[in-house]
Amino acid sequence: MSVLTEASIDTISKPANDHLHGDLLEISMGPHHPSTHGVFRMNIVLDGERVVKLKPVFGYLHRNHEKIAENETYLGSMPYTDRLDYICSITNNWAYALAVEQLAGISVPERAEYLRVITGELTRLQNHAGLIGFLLQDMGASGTPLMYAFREREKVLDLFEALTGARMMCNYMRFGGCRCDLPDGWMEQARKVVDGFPRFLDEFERLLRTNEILMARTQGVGIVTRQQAIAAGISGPMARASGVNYDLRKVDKYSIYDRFSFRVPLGEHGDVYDRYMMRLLEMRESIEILKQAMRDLPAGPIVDPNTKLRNFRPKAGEAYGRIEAPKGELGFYLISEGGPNPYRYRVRPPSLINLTLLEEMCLGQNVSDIVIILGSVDIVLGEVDR
Amino acid sequence: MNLEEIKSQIEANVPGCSLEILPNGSPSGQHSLLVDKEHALTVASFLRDGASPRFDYCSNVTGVDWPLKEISTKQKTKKLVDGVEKDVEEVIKTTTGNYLEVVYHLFSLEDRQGPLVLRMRTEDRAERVHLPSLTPVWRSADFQEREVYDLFGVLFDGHPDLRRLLMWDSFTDFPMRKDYVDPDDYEYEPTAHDEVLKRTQAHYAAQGEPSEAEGAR
Amino acid sequence: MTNHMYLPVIVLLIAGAGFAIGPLALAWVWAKKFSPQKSGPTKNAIYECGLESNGDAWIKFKPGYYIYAIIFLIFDVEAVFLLPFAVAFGGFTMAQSISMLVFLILLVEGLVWACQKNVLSWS
Amino acid sequence: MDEQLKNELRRQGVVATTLQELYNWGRKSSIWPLNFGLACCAIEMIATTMARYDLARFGAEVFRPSPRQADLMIVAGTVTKKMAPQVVRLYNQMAEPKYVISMGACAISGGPFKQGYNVLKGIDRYIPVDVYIPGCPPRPEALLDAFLMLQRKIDEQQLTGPDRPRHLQAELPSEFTVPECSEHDLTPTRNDAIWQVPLVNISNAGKNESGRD
Repeated sequence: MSVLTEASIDTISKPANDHLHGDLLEISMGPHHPSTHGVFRMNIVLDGERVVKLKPVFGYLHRNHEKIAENETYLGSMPYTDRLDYICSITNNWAYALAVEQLAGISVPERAEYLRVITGELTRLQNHAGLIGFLLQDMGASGTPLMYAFREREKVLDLFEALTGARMMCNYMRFGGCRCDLPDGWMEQARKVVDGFPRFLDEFERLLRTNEILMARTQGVGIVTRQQAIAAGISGPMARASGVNYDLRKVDKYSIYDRFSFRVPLGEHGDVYDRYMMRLLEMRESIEILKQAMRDLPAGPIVDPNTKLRNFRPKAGEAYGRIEAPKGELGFYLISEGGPNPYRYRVRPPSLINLTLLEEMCLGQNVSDIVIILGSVDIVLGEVDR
Repeated sequence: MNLEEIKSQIEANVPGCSLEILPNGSPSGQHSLLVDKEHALTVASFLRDGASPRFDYCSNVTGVDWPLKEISTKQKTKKLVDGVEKDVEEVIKTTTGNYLEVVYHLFSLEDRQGPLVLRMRTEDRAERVHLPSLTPVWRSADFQEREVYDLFGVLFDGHPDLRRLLMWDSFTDFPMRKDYVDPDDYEYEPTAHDEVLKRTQAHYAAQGEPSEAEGAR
Repeated sequence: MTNHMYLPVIVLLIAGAGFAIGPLALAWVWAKKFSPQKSGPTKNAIYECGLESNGDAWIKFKPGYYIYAIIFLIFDVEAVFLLPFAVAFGGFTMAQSISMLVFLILLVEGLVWACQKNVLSWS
Repeated sequence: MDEQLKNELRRQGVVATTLQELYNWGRKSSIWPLNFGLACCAIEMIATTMARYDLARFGAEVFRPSPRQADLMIVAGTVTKKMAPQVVRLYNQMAEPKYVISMGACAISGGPFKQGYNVLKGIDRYIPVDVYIPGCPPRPEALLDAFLMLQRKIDEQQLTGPDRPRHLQAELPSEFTVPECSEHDLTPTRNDAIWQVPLVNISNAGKNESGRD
């Protein structure tokens, strides 16, 4: 059933009906489409090749995460958070653990904080690497860049598998710390991966930064101004590409991010090229953080000894905890009535809210640019539809 | 940024709005500000433009369902029982809830200020579920308000495009409400125990099949 | 004598046709004998990303596309004409090269007119 | 033409095979999957096609976006009730012979999201599934194993005789009813032609713990 009824097409301001303009064509870049990174649908009205109207349709992967969480205990929802943004599962765990720690007032020991930063930044690396591969695949370089990107991602997934036992669904964090400590030899392997990463980034930059096709297709496409980004609540690399200096690691200074010195890259134009470069530069900053965190990783307990996990009943109240996930500001809003399971469990999905301006970005562009603009927003449907 | 100071600011600039600070029991200390329905839009535009830390970034919009709840609290009161003063246990039944609530988390980008929690409540959960939409003030509330409408049934007046966000359009009930009963697309659980067993028998009773059905039908 | 000269061409033609039609015929026989035809309403429906397609694809398109195609066709055909000219480029008398020049100038003049009316610029 | 003679001939460089073997060998070595990722399992499916786990070794690295040119539909991820009509319509639009791999616990039976009101409890309620891969998400090796299992299944298909596969029998349907999204749920909630409730005697289930009769 099309969201744009016949009536709505005629109301679209059609340019003067001179003979040079053909009819409007309404198509749906539907749930099953190679370029929509999952089951995301857009109803598009085209005048020739230019986009005249675009309405996103969500809900094809609405898995009722929040309803299930209301019947689940606090700890029981932790593996579900892996499946929210299923590319970076550890940062989801981190955001949920942070929210519950604020709700119940649990402290986290030093070593656990360092482990969280190390695994969190590794997740950011593999997410941005994957995204660059997918973005270039959307631009037509089908296969090759994705192969390089996934080669790096596999190295990071091996680290996660050695540490947490699972490649993608790590379920690594607990309220007050982490689930398990580093196996021996993990740190050397991690150092090797982190030292090898800049070579991959240089390779990508040398090949693609001044590549005319990339620049021609992405510069000036899908522009988001600074005011638009703030008003639409856009967060993460997409907001910083439009010049909004708002990185939660620097703003909230959550966990121990104030101990590390790293810079926050900012873009000026807010087009697809800036967003692409934002991810590359952020990967370099993550490598800096990882080096510092690995250098002074202390010994000590990894879980706050006096948090009881069995029947964990926080006092009645509510808390909103948020972190800088690779896609943007990922927040968990928990209302507790003192029972073992949360009264209300809400996830603030950065991917969904970053799509608010999808129509403004795509108006007047070509159909082929929609694919790139959607790719540069970096959405994951598990988080968009929850 | 403390809540009282912002409350006084709002009361100074938005005449006639009734604000109330709701304390928050958890150590996170994020107390919230209850705004009445009529002045919510003016309060919101004031918060975004006029307030001293300008709250220009609405990060999160959440719907919460508070069904009718009886709370019986025991109270010791001094009562004259046949002339003798005795403290008597009295059970007082108070009812709370029976409204839908929408919670906004606002942040200030320039001054890096923490969450200001704004709450709005509907009169009841059946007919009068209208609330003013704050999308004209903060564009980020667009999709999230559509989701609150889709899953809770709060009608936002003034929302540019209020349609169901997640469920399909011909879906009629509001699934995230506490009293929502999801459809009985029942499937047998290998180990039949407690409420799964009850649902199994209820299912078969409803379908009128003999519950001793042997093997595949 | 003459038909002998063309015999290899004919044999080649027949062999080529045989190679082309042979597998097709085999596939047709195979389909007739083994795999039955199973077309149905949803199978033959228009594929639109998994949805039922509404509206019609036969719409009035922008004439710009048509003009673009025509101009491409003209210069494609011109390239075909230039091929023998380029192959025998060596032994041309003055008259022949001038006539070719006139042919080329006519076409380039058409192209200049098209660009000047900016038909090729994509708004 | 017993096995021993065949090996002897093969050693001399002569390959003797039946038409059916050749037909099945050709089909099983070039299965073109439909580019059909739904959720987390799709990322693991993409990782399988990448350089490290390399699905190309089994002839299946060509992921076709359109159902017309695909032989195999890998249902990778949670099938929600809003998405179910599209999945079944895509299956109907695929050309014969077509196979379905149900990848991940969600596609098999709803997986961790089983109690969701918008989650279909398994895709085999509407379309016939050939290979099930449990796991959440199943590892790339599990998906490779599923391909091997499917290839063995294609190998044993008979060209003639009563138990010919679905695409060679004219009377077996190649299309299945596409469910509708109605007010409260999908109608019909399941396709009774291909899926029966796995009934076990539940009358005395309450008494003994095992639930089996």
